[in-house]
Amino acid sequence: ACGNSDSAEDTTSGDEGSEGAQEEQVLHVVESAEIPTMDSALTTDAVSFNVLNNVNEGLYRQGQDNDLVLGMAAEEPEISEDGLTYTFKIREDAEWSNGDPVTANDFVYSWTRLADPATAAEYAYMIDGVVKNATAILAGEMDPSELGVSATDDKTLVVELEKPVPYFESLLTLAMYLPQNEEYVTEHEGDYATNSDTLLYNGPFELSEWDGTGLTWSLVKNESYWDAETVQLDRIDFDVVKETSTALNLYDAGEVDRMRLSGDYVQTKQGDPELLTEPTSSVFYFKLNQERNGEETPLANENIRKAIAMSFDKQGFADTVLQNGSVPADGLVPEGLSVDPESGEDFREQSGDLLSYDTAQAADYWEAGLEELGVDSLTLEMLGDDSENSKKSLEFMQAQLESNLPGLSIELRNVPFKVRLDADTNQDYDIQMAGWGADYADPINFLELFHSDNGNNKSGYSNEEYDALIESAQSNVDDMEARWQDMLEAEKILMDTAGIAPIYQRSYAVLEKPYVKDIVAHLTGADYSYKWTYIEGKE
Amino acid sequence: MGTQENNPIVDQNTKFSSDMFEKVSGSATEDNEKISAPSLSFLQDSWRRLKKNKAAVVSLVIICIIILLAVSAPIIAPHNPEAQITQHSSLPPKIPGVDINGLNGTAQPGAERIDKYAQVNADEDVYYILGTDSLGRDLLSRTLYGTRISLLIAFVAALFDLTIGVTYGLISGWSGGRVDNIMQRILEILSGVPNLVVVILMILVLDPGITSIIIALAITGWIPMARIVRAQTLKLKNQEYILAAQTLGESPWKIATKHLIANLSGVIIIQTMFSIPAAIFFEAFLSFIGIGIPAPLASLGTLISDGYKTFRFLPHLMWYPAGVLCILMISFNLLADGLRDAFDPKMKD
Amino acid sequence: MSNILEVKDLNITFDTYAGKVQAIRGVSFDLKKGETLAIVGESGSGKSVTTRSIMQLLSLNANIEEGQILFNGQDLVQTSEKDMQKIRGKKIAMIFQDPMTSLNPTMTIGKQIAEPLRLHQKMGKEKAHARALELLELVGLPDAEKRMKQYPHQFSGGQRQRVVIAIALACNPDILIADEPTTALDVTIQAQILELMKELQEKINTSIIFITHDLGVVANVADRVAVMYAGKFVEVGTVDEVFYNPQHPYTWGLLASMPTLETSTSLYAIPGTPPDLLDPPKGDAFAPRNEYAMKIDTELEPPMFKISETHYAATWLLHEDAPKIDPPTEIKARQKLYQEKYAALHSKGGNL
Amino acid sequence: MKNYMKYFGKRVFYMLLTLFLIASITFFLMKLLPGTPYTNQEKLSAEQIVIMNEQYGLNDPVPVQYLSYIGGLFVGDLGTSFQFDNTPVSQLLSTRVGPSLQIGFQAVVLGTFFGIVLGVISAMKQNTWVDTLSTLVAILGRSIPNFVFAVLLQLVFAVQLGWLPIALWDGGFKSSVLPTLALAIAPLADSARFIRTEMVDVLGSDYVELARAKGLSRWGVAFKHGVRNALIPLITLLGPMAVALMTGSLVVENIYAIPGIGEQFVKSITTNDYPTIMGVTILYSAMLVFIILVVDILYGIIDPRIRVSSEGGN
Amino acid sequence: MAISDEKILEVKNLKQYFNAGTKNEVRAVDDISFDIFKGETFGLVGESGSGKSTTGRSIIRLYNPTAGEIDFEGTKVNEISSKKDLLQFRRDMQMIYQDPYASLNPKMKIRDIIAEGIDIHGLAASKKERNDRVIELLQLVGLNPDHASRYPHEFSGGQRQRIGIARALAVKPKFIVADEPISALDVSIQAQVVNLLMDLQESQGLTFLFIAHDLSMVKYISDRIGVMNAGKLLELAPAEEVYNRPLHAYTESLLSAVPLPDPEYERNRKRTTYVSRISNNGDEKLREIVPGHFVYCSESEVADLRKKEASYHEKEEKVRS
Ligand SMILES: Nc1ncnc2c1ncn2[C@@H]1O[C@H](COP(=O)(O)OP(=O)(O)OP(=O)(O)O)[C@@H](O)[C@H]1O
Ligand SMILES: Nc1ncnc2c1ncn2[C@@H]1O[C@H](COP(=O)(O)OP(=O)(O)OP(=O)(O)O)[C@@H](O)[C@H]1O
Ligand SMILES: [Mg+2]
Ligand SMILES: [Mg+2]
Repeated sequence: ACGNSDSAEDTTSGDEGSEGAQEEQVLHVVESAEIPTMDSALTTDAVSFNVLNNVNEGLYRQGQDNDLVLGMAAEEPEISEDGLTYTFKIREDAEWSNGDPVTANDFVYSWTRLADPATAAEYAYMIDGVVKNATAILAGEMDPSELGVSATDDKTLVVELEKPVPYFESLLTLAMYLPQNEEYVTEHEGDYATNSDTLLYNGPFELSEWDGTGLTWSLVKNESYWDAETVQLDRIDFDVVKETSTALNLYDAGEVDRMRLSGDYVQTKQGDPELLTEPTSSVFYFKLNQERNGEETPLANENIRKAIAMSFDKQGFADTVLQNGSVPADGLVPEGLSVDPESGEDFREQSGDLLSYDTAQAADYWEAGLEELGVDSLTLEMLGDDSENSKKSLEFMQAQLESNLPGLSIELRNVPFKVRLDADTNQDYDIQMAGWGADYADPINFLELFHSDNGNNKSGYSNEEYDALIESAQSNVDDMEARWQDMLEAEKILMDTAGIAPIYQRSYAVLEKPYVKDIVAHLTGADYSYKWTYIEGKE
Repeated sequence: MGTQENNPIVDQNTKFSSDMFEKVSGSATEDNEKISAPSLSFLQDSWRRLKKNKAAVVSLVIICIIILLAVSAPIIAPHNPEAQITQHSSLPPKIPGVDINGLNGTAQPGAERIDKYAQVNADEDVYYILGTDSLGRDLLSRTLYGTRISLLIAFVAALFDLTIGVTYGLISGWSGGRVDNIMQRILEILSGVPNLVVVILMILVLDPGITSIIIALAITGWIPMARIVRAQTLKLKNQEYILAAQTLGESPWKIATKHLIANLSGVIIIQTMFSIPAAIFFEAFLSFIGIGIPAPLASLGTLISDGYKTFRFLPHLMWYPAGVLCILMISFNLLADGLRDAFDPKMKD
Repeated sequence: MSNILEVKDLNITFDTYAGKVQAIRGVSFDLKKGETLAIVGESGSGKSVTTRSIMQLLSLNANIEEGQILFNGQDLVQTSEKDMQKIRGKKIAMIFQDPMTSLNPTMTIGKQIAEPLRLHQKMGKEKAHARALELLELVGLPDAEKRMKQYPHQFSGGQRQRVVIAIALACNPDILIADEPTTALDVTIQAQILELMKELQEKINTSIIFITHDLGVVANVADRVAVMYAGKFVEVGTVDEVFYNPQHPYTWGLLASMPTLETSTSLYAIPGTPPDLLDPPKGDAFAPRNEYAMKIDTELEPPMFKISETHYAATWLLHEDAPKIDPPTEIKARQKLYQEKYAALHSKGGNL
Repeated sequence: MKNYMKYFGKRVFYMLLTLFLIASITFFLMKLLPGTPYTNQEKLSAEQIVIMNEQYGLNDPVPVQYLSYIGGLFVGDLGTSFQFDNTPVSQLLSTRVGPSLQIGFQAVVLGTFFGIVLGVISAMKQNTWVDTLSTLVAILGRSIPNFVFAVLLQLVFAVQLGWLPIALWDGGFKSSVLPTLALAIAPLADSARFIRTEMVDVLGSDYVELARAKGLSRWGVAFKHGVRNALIPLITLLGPMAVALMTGSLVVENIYAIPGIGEQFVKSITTNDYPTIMGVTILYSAMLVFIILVVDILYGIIDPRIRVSSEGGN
Repeated sequence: MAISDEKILEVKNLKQYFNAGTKNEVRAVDDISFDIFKGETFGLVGESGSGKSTTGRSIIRLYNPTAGEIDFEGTKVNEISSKKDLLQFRRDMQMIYQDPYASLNPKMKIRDIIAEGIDIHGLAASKKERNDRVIELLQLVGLNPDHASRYPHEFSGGQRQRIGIARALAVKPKFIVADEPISALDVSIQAQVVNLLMDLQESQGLTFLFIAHDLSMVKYISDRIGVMNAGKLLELAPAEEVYNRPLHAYTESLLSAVPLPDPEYERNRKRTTYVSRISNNGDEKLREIVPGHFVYCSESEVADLRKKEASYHEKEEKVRS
């Protein structure tokens, strides 16, 4: 109709002529940020996790149902009695993109590198306390070669753990546990992983056309991948588009096949079958600071905390402010993260709704709290990021709290991320909107945050009973069910005492063209796997 | 020679009574001293000229009306600007009795036009003249309050421009030599150090609010004005009339205020007018990162910056505040142009 | 000789806050091919305005209320701006009175002189440059090559004036309007410039309107002289007629005010101040300052009285009923000289 | 000539001095920014941060860090980015600055050119509807922020008319058109308004009259004699503005998905990417002080009566 | 006229170079010296571009001299530093600018332009007094009182020049540098202004440095005259001397070019042209030929010049007898 879409027409007609029914297996997606680095030891961000997950493969990878499937490991490992030693067999047919075989040493090398303080890997803490000696090595007290990992032969990897780690296998899907080819890395010292030509791949795809700082890159099918026949996409083009409206325009124009949508834009697509909801494992909550500048805040009063935690309409918040399918959270641990080892029931489901929205109850607690404090009004400061959503969120919350808790006035403070963290570190806030995303699929990843000694607590919350439960859950590998119960118990305590006020579990609203099939979204680790993705029905 | 045909009122041969040719004496001292028009000062003169400029007068009236509306916002605002009625979120404008798309409460988010008010089951008598935002707050009330804040910012920005900016520029340009050199290098440093770093550091020490905005504006807002005034001063300072004033013993300060400013008025006015919207959006930026107006208060700047993201499907959120700002700016500028012309004696009356 | 320019009953006013300034009140004159008409007169009498109106370059608040300016029969008042552009600089060139501010401060002198050449004569860059250089030398600027590259502020008053003259002469105009072109020049250079103009006139038969206050210069260059007072021509005649047989009391006053190299007593000045043109007096505008004023002067404007074919003056003194008065001695001396010459000529049957 | 060289030498010295001061001030201020440069700071323990700081030399006293940074500068080492691990800042700058420069430059040239034309027209047709219209354009250009223009342009010319790409930078001219237009609004508005006001003054001067007496058309006079005399305020503002535009604009780059430096700079500040902050600051201020020197020299060229080099002083 | 023998101004070896030290160096004023006595009018004539205005501007401290010294009432003009002294100097010495239009602020009304000096030096006690004084000054120079509320561009050239004169007179200075102050005035008003200036000189002991081209007027008004050419002072003598017994060739050429209001004479005038000689032995300077009469010449020429001077006297004797 409009005659300037010539280039698009050309390619399609050309394909039709030559390949007939066979569709072009090319996916075009929008990414939200650049790739900071492709060095699996150094990487910290979602974008590079995502790429790494698709161009490399660890011992395990997350499967189509978010289960653990074997990756480089040829079979399930042998685990010693005490749960401290794992012996892996590496796949015989695993190969790097330069033709080298993937060997046990590739893991030894990359893990050692991760633990070496000289690498300055931000995510080194993921190995800290897990693999034997990692803690000492990181502290510089031991040589990196002492790390509890070794290759008995080319294809056999032996891992010794510091203590039993119940979720060890799920760690192995993560980027920092990916193998690295020692020879190649040392050869490219200085520019390793800074662009697509200085990298090796052992996963379903290879990265190409990435110049290190640019806004575009592509993944092309890795023909030497051991499971290459499963992979159907020939190519995935990524474009970094930070502005949602632009991405939406591109999507509507058919230039991209998939994108995330935020806030207000969701309502324009309401009812559109292409609008999908993609749950995540990030939970947002208010941290309620009990001690500020060495003095107790009104939030040290449990009734006040409870009143606050119950006084805002979480559903209304998700519907009017977030609009992206996020769901209210009434506990700390997100839904869908992990299941009871015995019953297979989800943690959230078992734990139930612990701190729900209830204005009447909130008002009662509020009265009681005020009485205990001997005041009839309070002013509290509410801290949040300066992102647009966060601003609107705080405004919403302010109105909610102020109207449901008579005598409360809230001062809003939206500041840049680093400034908020700084206030958090110095415990210089009253109420803070914060969130946590899972590193791995275990409730402890969330629950340990509010252990009295945890660096992330920073809210003056301290409960001995809670601490004890957390400590036991951290190392108990003998009785997985007891451990599970401990964690349920812990969350209950945290909620009962309103240590935090949970708000919502985040979902992403996603637009995806109907012809895109089987993109697997994960709750932890990397966001997506494209290994099983294909295009079907695009005319 | 055709002169005599055109010129004479009487023919040269006309006869007159002889007393007409009597000598009149003392005629040379005839009084010439009557002053035929009231003498006006430069400013009075300018004011008179301004009054003749229709656009300027209309602008002045509009500005006064907007100021009046903004000042009386607490009285005339139909709703509490902070009250959220979440059921009524993102409603398009509706004016009772008007049935024009865009003003009748309907919107067209997808293919069809739907009555948004009916969709949220709003009562018959519920209407928002400018619609509501995504938290269900009345945009008209927010705009009225926002205008108040933005006018204040405009005033502050203009004040800094006219005081610090103009003075700095005048001193630098007039003094020349080493003083100029140092003052210009200071400006370079002020504009070379990244603004954002300074502003973030301000967050750490300042509380959000007007004071912070004023300080932030005081640090950088006036720099372009200083530059421009300096440049024009360099241009003017060798003019003969400036030299003449100097030889009369006029002090540099007086030369600046009496001679330079009058001849710089054009660029000063325009630069001031440009720095106002700049300040308004700077404030929006400050608010965004946490040292401007604390939420839920809004200014025109923040309303526009928030609104533009959704202007395709909630156009009212951007266009109304933007409209107010534009009308304000256009009026300011037409008035400013009027002033500029009024200060220019060469303009035709 | 044919008329190249005819100005008919020109009336020009300026809008000011105080009211309409009636700067030109019915001026008529003509200019013949190849002649030099000098306009002298009181400062503020409208000489510059008259000549600017010929160029159609009046300021914004000016109105031509009435009148025609016929250049080769074409009325310039009605001529479109576009057609005026083809006339200005090429056919009619003007030397402005204020040479200091008339030059663009940001353009080199060379460029400014070359500009009309490139515009009207379509000269190339180099040719125009060469010609500009020549012109600068012609107007007596030493070091012309170097001067070409300089800017106006590096020139003295007289030097700038010469540049302005060079610009006006650039395109060999049909009419050259020179508004006090030599005020800032010393007498030797002034003489050079006057000679230059005369040469031009001889060569291409240019007509010149020459405004000056220096009656010596008038005596030098003019073929005819017009005397202006308060927006009117009050006396017009050949140079000999006006210098040797002036009829208007204002002309007398002017001639009497001149110091000569011998003057040592206090200078004669016409008493009083010029009239306010906002509200010109009834009758003869000069009457209040005229020691020979009569009653009629305060009531009726005098017409142009014809004295000879070429000599007219607007004063009631020339009316046949007017009493015979005694002009100042200086004037009488001049008239005596005139009569002698006239008699001599008459006897020879020659023409003046 | 000799004087001029001396002046020039002196200015270059001051330029370097200014640059040095800017770099130093920025360095120390930047160190006061809260937080660490680590992206994942939230999840790092205090001990971990100490270890990493040690690695990056961030545990040294600030003056020591300062000296080592300045030392690095002298050998042309701008350090390594934190946002892009292992990527030298110089490389980051060199890949990112190109698009910003291109778009900024195009915008300045385009905006200034049309701004001047608009301003001259305005001045020539003072107080007519043309004048009012051009005034409106300029005022709207300044009152509506450029991101709004960016979005509108995208909507109209890319989405609805399909004439130009919606976004995505391919280095070609086509993808630079819309961002250029969006950025050109500011220089356009400035040029139009300042030229107008100065031209009105200039057009009333005697030399313009003389130029007309030469037979130049009104427009010829305006462009040949007027514009140059009206340029001073314009170049004063345009210099720094050009630098600002050429060093990138966060929003416009985001809207058109352009790999420019503007967005990186903001990000480097919010993420405490110290070497990048310094790198961009030095780049920006070097361009700034250079442009200001150029502007100062242009003053004297445009208007020979201004001689900045002269000692002045009355 | 009451000329004292008290020097009010001494110019010693004044040099004023533009763009000094560059290849564009202009020696606008090149080593000139002269004195001006209290109450006298010192006429300065000479070739256009010879440095007259520059001399005037240096005297009133608009330029810093490249070399040399200017003493006004005994103090070095360029070394006045205290605010009070400078203000006094600014009041005592005034200038009438050659370029009347450029020296008037286009955005100021004539009233304010003229009253500026009155305001600065606090010479009027009330608004009315100020106004009256402005009107008085306007009338003195032959302008209408209602001109006060107009702007400079609304005036004719001669009117602007008179505004400049009125401004200079407003502060009642002791010394006025008048740079071609009456060139744009018609002869009658010239006469009026000159009479005014001379009256003021009489009554207030004003001193003038009068730069002009109209030699008859200069001769009429001046007590002594300096003749300049190419940055040098070529001849300096009492007015009568210069006119009647010019010694320097340039002066003679100037005098021969003075136009007279007599068409017959003009038709027949002969000018002597002056060709500037290149100085050969460099010892040329201003030398006193007869008392009070200085000529720029070399030692060797002095004798000839004395002879020339004597021959004038002989001629005059002859005419007389
Ligand atoms: N733009 C203007 N507005 C108002 N009055 C004006 C304007 N221009 C000129 N005039 C008045 O018109 C009259 C004639 O001016 P014009 O310049 O023609 O005088 P002139 O004869 O050239 O005098 P001069 O010899 O002094 O130059 C003067 O009284 C002057 O004040
Ligand atoms: N700013 C300047 N830069 C360079 N040269 C200059 C400057 N000002 C004046 N001159 C030069 O100095 C010389 C003397 O100029 P000045 O104005 O003193 O002459 P003048 O005697 O007043 O001449 P006139 O009678 O033409 O006004 C001239 O040759 C002029 O070109
Ligand atoms: Mg005139
Ligand atoms: Mg001079």
